[in-house]
Order: sequence, then C-alpha cells, then structure tokens
Amino acid sequence: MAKVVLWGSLRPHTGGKAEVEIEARNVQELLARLGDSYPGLQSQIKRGVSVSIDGLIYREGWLQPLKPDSEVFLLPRMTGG
Amino acid sequence: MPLDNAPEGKRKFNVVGTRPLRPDGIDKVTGRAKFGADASAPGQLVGRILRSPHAHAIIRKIDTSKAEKLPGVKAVITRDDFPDHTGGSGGLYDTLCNVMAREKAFYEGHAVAAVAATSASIARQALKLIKVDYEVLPHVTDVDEAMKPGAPLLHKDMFTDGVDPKPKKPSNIARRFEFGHGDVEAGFKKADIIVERSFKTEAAHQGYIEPHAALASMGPDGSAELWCCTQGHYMVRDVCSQLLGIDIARLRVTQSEIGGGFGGKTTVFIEPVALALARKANRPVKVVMTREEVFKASGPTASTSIDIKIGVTKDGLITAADGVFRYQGGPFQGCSPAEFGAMSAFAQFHLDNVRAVAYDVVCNRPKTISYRAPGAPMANFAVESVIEELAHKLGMEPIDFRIKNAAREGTKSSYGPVYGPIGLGATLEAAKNHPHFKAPLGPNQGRGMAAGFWFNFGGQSCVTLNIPVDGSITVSVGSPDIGGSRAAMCMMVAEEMGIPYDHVRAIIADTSALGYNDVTDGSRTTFATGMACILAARDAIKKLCARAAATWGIPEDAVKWENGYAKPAGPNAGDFAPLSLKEIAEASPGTGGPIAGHHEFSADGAGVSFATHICDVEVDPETGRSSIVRYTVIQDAGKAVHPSYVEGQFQGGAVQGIGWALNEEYIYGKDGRLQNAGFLDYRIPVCSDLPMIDTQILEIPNPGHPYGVRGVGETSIVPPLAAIANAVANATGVRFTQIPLSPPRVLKGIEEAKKAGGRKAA
Amino acid sequence: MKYERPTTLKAAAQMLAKEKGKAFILAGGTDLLVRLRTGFIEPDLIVDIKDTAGARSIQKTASGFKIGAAVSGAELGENAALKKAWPGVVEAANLIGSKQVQGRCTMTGNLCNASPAADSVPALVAAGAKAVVVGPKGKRTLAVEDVPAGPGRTSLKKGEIIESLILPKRAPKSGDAYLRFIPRTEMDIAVVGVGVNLTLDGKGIVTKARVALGAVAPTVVLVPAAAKAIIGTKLDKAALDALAAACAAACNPIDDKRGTREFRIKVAGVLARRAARIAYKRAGGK
Amino acid sequence: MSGITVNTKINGDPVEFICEADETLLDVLRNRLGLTGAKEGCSTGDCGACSVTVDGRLTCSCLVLGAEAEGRDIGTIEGMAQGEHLHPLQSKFLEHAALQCGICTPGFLVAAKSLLDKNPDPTETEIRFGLAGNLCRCTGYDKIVRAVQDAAKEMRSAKAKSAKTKTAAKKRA
Repeated sequence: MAKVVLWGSLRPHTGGKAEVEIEARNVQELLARLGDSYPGLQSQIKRGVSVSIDGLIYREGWLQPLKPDSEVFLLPRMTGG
Repeated sequence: MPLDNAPEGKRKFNVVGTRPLRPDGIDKVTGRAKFGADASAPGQLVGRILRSPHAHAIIRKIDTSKAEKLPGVKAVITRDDFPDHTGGSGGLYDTLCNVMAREKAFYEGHAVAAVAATSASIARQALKLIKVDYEVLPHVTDVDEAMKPGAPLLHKDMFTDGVDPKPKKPSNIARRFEFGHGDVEAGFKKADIIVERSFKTEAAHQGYIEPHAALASMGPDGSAELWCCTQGHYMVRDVCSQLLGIDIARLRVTQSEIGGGFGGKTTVFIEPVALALARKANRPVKVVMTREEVFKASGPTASTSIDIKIGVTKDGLITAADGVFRYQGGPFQGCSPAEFGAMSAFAQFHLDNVRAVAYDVVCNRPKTISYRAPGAPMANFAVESVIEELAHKLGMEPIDFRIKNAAREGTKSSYGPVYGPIGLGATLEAAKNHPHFKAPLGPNQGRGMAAGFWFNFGGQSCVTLNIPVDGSITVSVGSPDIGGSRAAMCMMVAEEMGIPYDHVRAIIADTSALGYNDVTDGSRTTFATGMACILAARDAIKKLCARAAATWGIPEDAVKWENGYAKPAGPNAGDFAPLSLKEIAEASPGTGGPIAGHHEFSADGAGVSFATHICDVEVDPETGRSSIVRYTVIQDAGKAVHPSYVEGQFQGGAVQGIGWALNEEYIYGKDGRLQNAGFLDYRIPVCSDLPMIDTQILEIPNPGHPYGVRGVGETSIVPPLAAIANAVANATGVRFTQIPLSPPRVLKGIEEAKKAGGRKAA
Repeated sequence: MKYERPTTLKAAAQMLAKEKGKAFILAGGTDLLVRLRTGFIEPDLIVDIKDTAGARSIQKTASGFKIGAAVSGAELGENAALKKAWPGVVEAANLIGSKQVQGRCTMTGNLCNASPAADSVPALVAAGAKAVVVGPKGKRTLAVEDVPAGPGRTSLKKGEIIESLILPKRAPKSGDAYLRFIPRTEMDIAVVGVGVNLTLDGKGIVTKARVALGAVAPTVVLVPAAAKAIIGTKLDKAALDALAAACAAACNPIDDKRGTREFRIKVAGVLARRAARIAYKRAGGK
Repeated sequence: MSGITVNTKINGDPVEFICEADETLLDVLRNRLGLTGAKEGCSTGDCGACSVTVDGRLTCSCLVLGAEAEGRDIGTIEGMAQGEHLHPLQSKFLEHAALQCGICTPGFLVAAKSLLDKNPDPTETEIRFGLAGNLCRCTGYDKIVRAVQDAAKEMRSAKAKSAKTKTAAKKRA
C-alpha cells in the first residue's frame, strides 16, 4: 500500500486525514483509486496534479511505477517561467 | 535517468563545461535573425485589437457595422466569432474569455473586438468606428480589498474551493491551499522569540523587449499556419486549435526567434485572434502588440499580501514557521501562483513545524501568467525579511542563523517531499567565504543577503537527430531557445557522440516535424530537452554501431562507441580498424539508408535548485534613493553545460529581481486604469543603474540527469527582493515591508523613523 | 497628414498660420513622434524646421549665445564655449532622454512641450534665458518663463515659432547648476528639478541669484524668495536651510505615478541645496 | 494620402523609397525596405531596440519620420559587418555571451559602435551611461559591458598596430 500525503486544503475531502493508504501499481492507478475512494478529490485531480514519489517530482508520468512502501505527495501541477 | 559517473568518481567532460559560440549567434549580431514581427506574407493584412477602457463592465452590445463598411477593412471579429468549443469550464474557457471578452470586460485592456485591414491607419480608423455599449461596474484591483466582504464581485458563481464547510456566499477568493507538517501552535510555544509581520508586493511585468507578434494564415478548409514568438509553439498549436474548433494536425505553428519571455509567453493572447481574423478575411493577418498593450493585456505576475510568523529558541533554532499568502491573479481563478508561493516560502529551512496557507484571489487586473519562479520571489521576500530580523534579535550573524536552520539532504521539505542531495548548504558556506561577504562598507551602505529556492521540473520533449553523409549532425528540438539553449543542445550531442561541437547544429523544428514538446519554462529545457538530446544521440550511436557490426560481420553487441569511432569490443570481436562517424555516415546509403536517432519522453527527476545572493546597497538618506553598489549570486547548477549562459541566467534573474525590488510596479488609478503602461514609467533597470553582477557556479550533481544538470533559469530571481530589502534595512535602520522600495516610500520610512527616534518598521 | 520642410522660418510661419487643421512644428521630434504614434495627436500638417536658416547653429555673440531652435542636445554638449559659460544649462539639456534622444531633442522643443517636468527649462529660467519668437506679425522676444502657460500649453500664438534661445553673456564669478531627481540613473522624467544660477563678489558672497523649480507646479516656477535666501551669504548652513525652506514653500505639486506631493516638496529643498553648492563652486566660491 | 518620395543613403548605398507622411523611419526600414534588423520594442524611444545612426548620430528610428531621411545618411545594423568580417563588437558580443534572446542586440551594437567611434577608451561608467538608452531584460548588462570593454581594447590595439605598420612602412620608404 503506497502512502499518499495530501496538502492541507484537500484534507476536508478525506475526512480530515492528511495521509491515506492506496493500493496501486503506478501513479495513474493511484489517482483513479484516490478519486474513487474520495470523490471530493476528483475536481482537483481533474484540474491537474503533479506527484512526488520518494522525494522525486513527477509533473506527469502517470505510468511511473510505485513500490509497495512508496511515499507519494500530491502537489499542484507544476508550472514555471 | 541516473547520473553517469565514471568508476573513479565524477564524469570527465570534453565539450560540456566549455564556452563555445552559439549557433544562432551570427544571425543575431547581424540583424538577420527573424523574430515575431520580422516575418511577412504576400497580401498580408494588419490586425489590430480594440480593448476595454473600463476595469470592469458588462458588454451589452457591440456594433461593428460602420467599421465593416470602411474601405480596406477585410474582417471585423468579436466574441461572436469565438463560439465556445471548450465545454464552458476550466482553464481553457478562461483563456478563451481572456483572448476575446464575452459577457464582461474584466480589466482595462481586455480585448473586445479586432479588425484586419489593408493598412495600419485604416485598421486604426476602423477600431474607432466600432461602438461598444458598456455597463460600467464597480471594480477592485487590490488583493486585500478584493477579499473583503462587500468587494465588487467578479464572478457570481465563485465559491471558495478548499475550505470546509463550503462557503454559502460567492467571493473573489477562488481557492484556499494549505501545506506543511508538524504542529505550528506547539512549535510557537517552544519559541523564545517570535517575529510576526505583514508584507505587500506589487505586480511586476516580465518586461521582455519583444512585444507579442503573430502572423496567421488560414484557409476556408481549416488548414492554417501560424508564425509567432512564444515559449511553446506546441502549446500554441493545441490551444489555438481547441479555441477555434479545428483539428490539431491542421494547424502548423512555426516558432520565430523569441525576444524574451520569462514566463510571459507561456500562453496565448493574440494568436487565436490573428487566426480568427485570417479565417474570416481569408488572407494572412499580422498582429503585433504595442508596448502599451503588452503592459495592459499580457501577463504580469501577481501582486500579493503576505503574513509571516516565525518562532526561534534563544540559541537560534526555528521552532515553527507560519504564513498566509494572498495572491491576486487577475480575473480568472487558478492564474495566481499562490500555491507555489506558499510551497516555496519556507523551502530553504529544516522545519519540524511549518504551515503555509495560500489564497488565490481574482481582481480587475490582467490575467497573470508565470514570471520566472512564479510566486516564489514575493514569498521569499517576506520570509527572508523576517529571518534577518530574527537574526538581529538573536544577536546572531544572519548567515550563521541561516546555516543553522538550512534544509539539507534528508530534510522533509516544507511542501512535502524529502530532499535528496541539494546545494543550499554549499551556497551558504560559499557566501560566507566569499570576499564580498567581508568587504568593508561605505557610509549609508548596507549589506543584505537571502537564500532562495525553486522546484524545477522536466516535462515532455521530443528530439530527432539526423546524420547526413558527411558525418555532421543536425538536431531538431521543439523547445524554443530563449537564452542560448541551442548551444547547450549541440554541446550535449557532441559530448555524447565524441565529436567536436561545431560538427553539430541544432534547430527549433515546427509543430509538424516533431512530437509534442512542453513549453520552455520551469527551467526545463537544458535539463529535459537536453536529456532527450543525449538519449537521441545514444539511439543514433546504437544504430551507428549496428552499421559497423554489419560491415564487419560481427554481432552488434561486439561493437562499442568511443570518441566518435565504432570499435570492436572485446578480444572475440575480431581485429578491425575503428570506423569513424564520418566513414559510417558516408557508407550509410548502401548500408541501410539514412541514420537518425530519436528520443521522446516525459522527463522527470529535475533536481531542486538553491541560490544565495549577497547585495550591498547605498541609500541616499535625503532622497530615499537606493543604488546597488555590489551584487553576488551563488547558485547550484548541478552541472553547468555552457557556463557563460549559466552565468547569464544568474545575472539576468538577479537584475530582474533588482528592478522589482526597487522600482518596477503596476500603478493603478482610482479608475482602475494602469497609469504606467510604458518603459518610461514602468522602470526596468537600465545599464547605468547597475554594477557588474558577480557569479559563482556550484556544481552539486543532480542524480536525475546523466550529466548532473539542474535547471538554472528561475532560482536567480527568488532571493533579490529579500536581499535588497535586508540591505536597505541594514543601511537605514528601517525595515520595509512593501515592494518596491521606491524612493518616496523609503524616504518616508526614514523620516518617520527619525521622528520615532530610531529603528522601526515601515 | 502633410509633411513640409521649408528653408526659411518665415515660410514655416506662413504654413502654420495658413493651415486650417492641426499643425505641429517638428525639430527633434522626440515628443511629437511619441504623441503621434500613440494616437494622442492627429496632425494635419507637420512643419519640419531643421532646414531653416540658423536652426541648427550655436552663435557666440557679444551679448551671449544664440541657440537655434533645432540644435540637438548632443550638439549643445559638444560646444566647449557654451559648456564653459553655462554648464548647468548644458547639463540639464543633456539629461533629456538617452544618447539616442540626445541626437535629436532640442531645448526649444523641451520648452514648447510645456511639461512642468522639462529638464532644460528650470536651468534656462535660472539662467535668465530669452526666447526669440517669429510669427506672422514679426519678431518678439520674451523671457523663457513666460513661454509655458500650463501643462502642455504655451503662450505662443497661431503661426508663432521660437527661432532661437538667447543665453546672456556670462558675468565674471558666476556659476549655474541643474539637478533633478529620478528613481533610475537615466531614462526617467524628473520627479523634481532645480536650476540655480548665481554670481559672487570678490569675497565669495552671493550678489545675484536665480532659482527655478521643475515638476512641482503646473509650470516651471522661478522662486525669487529662494534667490533672496542666498543673496548676501556664502551659502552657510543657515542660508541653505532658508533656500530649502523657500523652495519647499514654492512647491505646489501633485501626487502621481512618479512621486508623492510630500516627496516632491522634501526633495526640492534637498536638490536646491545640492545644486546651489555646485553653482557656488563653479562660480569660484569655496 | 499621397506618398512622399525620399532619396537617402542607407549603409552607404543610395536608396529611394516612397512613404506616407506619418510613417517613421523604423516603419520604412522594416516594412518597405525589408531591413528588419532594427526592432520595435516600444515605439516611444525608451528601449533603443530600433537604434540607427542619422548622419553619424545615434538615434531611435521610431522617433524619426521616414520623410526626414531625405538627403541624410542612415546607418543600420545591416551595415555593421564588412562582407564576411564581423565588426569587433559583433565578435565580442558572441564571445562574451553578451546576448541571450538577442532582440536588443542590434540596437546595443549600433549604440556601442557609436559610443566607441566617439570615445575609443571609455570607462565602465561611460559605457554604462552610453548604453543607458538600450534596454536588455535578459543579461543584466554585465556581459554586454564586458564585451564592449573587450572590443574597445581590441580596436585600440588594432589601431595602434596599423599606425605602427604605417610608420614602419614610411620609414622603409
């Protein structure tokens, strides 16, 4: 089960939990299951998110594999100048 | 893609790290290089845009009949010519509304109609003949005012997202974000000293010297061509196609040379308008913004209002850091970089308890767009100002205080992820040991410093590398080159192939030649597209080795590539004279045809970037005028591919920050109109305002890139605001909490402090 | 729009007088073209006076200097005799715009734009310069301070053209200076400008003075009280304080994008002190 | 509107063109003569990207009417290199990486050449004030100033060398 850490203002959608456990092989699966388990998160996921997996940032990379003990941070979709 | 390390340690480079001349250089010093406004097409028309004089107004009716009748006018377009193909929601719909106003004009300068005519003067006359019936509404341009209950509402259906419970009333606050970890309240209880302050920063414009320009042609069958200056022509293609309702494959976008962007050319403004005019007139149309239009209707960055509270123990350990970041992003939600401000604000510290709350707010100002490290400089100004003040209160050297609390490998960052190897500590130590740090100061001078952070990212890149029969190489990339990236691409290919730099040429291919390439932003090009070049070269090398193997009649894996030659590898491969790149290329027509390498991917693993800046400022106590007398940038580049252009990024970012800190600002009148839409009164630094900008490149390799490269373009604008504010505070004894530090503001602060009898905040 | 380039001022004046639409004079064009391009003005006629006799010459005469209306800032800066006699005026003219603008801009144009922030005007007023005006009814001469009538307005009548500016002959032991405040080091419009011109006696006491301020009122203002504050002194601290106070009192500025009212008043005094000291030193005072 | 016929010299070559009275020299160069090296960054004389020389004097071509070019001698970036030989300033700008995006570069080169023509040995301050009418948003000016310093040095030593050769030749004669 990968550990998914949510930024603060997403927590109302998970019943206040800052971290949730999701069984997923890759990022795409993780986001889909996250949205299924917590429908309130879907609008943000649709708007765009990036993730950090074990410290490395992936702006897109939906097929990036996850290890069973991966720590995944949800981040707003990255932009730059 | 892991870092390539030689068995004995760091990889040795032949080309990377040298300073060759750029491939596009001669065209640029002779005036031959073609920028956005430099192209023309036979029979082209002049396109011009009518813009709202009001900050906020309902557009009741637009009467274009008189304009249409004017001889020489070939097309007039309004919102009616942009049916909604976006589904009516999301960022793309907002882009559509921004490109051509729909129900409302949301800011002074918002496009409401456009004409295409046979000459500029006819187009100008035609604009005057368009009658727009406005119902003027109350407006709001200040972020704090916009958040107040009772403020003029931009959108009746905007209910703040991210708060629990969901608000019942609409407001101008689009979203709330929160980041952080630990327990800040508990942290503040452990603190011996707490400093809490509020800050404001004004909007700055990217200030590129080249105004937006587009030359469009489009036939009745929907086939279209567009030439424009942009940071991402693939983005322009996709967005324009969607807004105009045509197949992406029908629109071919060619990127001109681009005269600066800094984030400001990462979206569309005039491009869809030029295409729509060309479609209606069935003739090529060229639209070029005036400088006034650039200021009023292309993206500045956000103005902000920020509260910071930081607590420390007596021995200088931060126990808690808390911040509220309010950013206005113009009239549409999700445009302000509020979340990046909040995420980056405390990123340079190792913190057990940290919280950053961000509000994305809408206002009657132009739709903001990224500006170099979007959102970070303002947040950094606020945080690093408080850090300096805390150091003074602790009686600690500010640099020692920063070193003591600096983030390091293994630190859980304030925005979540745990850091890998990072260069912050190294930049701080280098600053402490820099001669600048110990140099004596003159009268009325003060020294300030600040450390800053930017995330960096990778993204999509697609590269093709072709090898003609003489063994020279052309590399086609899809990332617009703003600051010399073609040179970096050639260098990385030459390095990989083991051939001289000047045997490689790089071009920016149009959108029909390559797969999708993300916009040149986020400091991604040298990192991500550069990596694609390396991998395309490796792909080509594999094919070159296969040709050599076939020529020699040995297995492919018995051939290795070394310094531009295919060589038999291992004792069982046989004894063959190495084949040079040139020899293999020369034989290629008979050995299987042309040889090319490709790579396409979405690059990840961009390493974060840190910089420390030191700045000496002299303040005239009688006029409040600040002059930068010395400035030093120390930044981690991972690996500097072309050190001159890395230095250039450091210097350019620092000077943009200097401008923002001292004089650049959007000044609005009570009527909601921009007062200073020109280079005369929007004061970007001129040559005589500055000293030389010293640089020191550190190289702490990024494990996510084969050469260790990190993005370098953005971090350099993050620390200057704070470094200068700290220097001015140290020169005057007055802590300023508003940017810019314009002379009237500074003089007022000095005078008030004099009256109050010493140090104070202004 | 018509463009004419007559060879005599008389012909130019006739063209201007005859034109029924909007007519403008072009010398340096550094303001005119900006206004034209931004749609601020829509001329029917532009009369280029650069080819008229004497327009581009600086003549040293027995009574001073005669500067043609189309003499550029750069040309003023290259005239050693003028620079030696009226360093403050030349410096002020050389502050207008960049090197590029200096190649074209003229003091006469700066005066006729009637901007309260014009850099050369306070220096010209302090110098006691005069404008020679040619018009349908012949020539007349008026003091430079009488040319601007308000922001963007002059006292010149239809068909009148300034032919030249006259700087008086330099009295011994005299000096002038102009200082302005801008936030940058170049490429800005004066937030405050101060011109000081003074003459000393053998003991270093100021016997004559003229002080003019820019950008602090609807027009450039001559401040007799400021002159009075330093006449009879060696610019000691008390005199400089009185000078600053007189300048501040003469200010009636507005708050705008370039500076606050409060700031302008304060800085007018600061610059007056500094400019006076420079002028004093140039006059041979110590 | 009737066109005005203008006879002028551009980079030493006689040129005849027709323009409207309200067209600027910049419009004429770019739109009528195809000389797009001068750039329009502001059209108000504040950025210097359209710098040219008129009768040897540096000016913004956006502040000159096309009609005013009659009988004048115009110099543009296109006339700076001599055949295939770059001007030392052009070479030094490349060598010092004094350009990033390159939009301001033609204006800077024209202005820097004008500066060095008048003052072959400028101080850093003189260079900075001499180029204050040219905006660059990319470089922070550091590398531009260094490139001008280096070009000035090279031009001085080339001049000294040629003077020496001339003297030597005279002596031999």
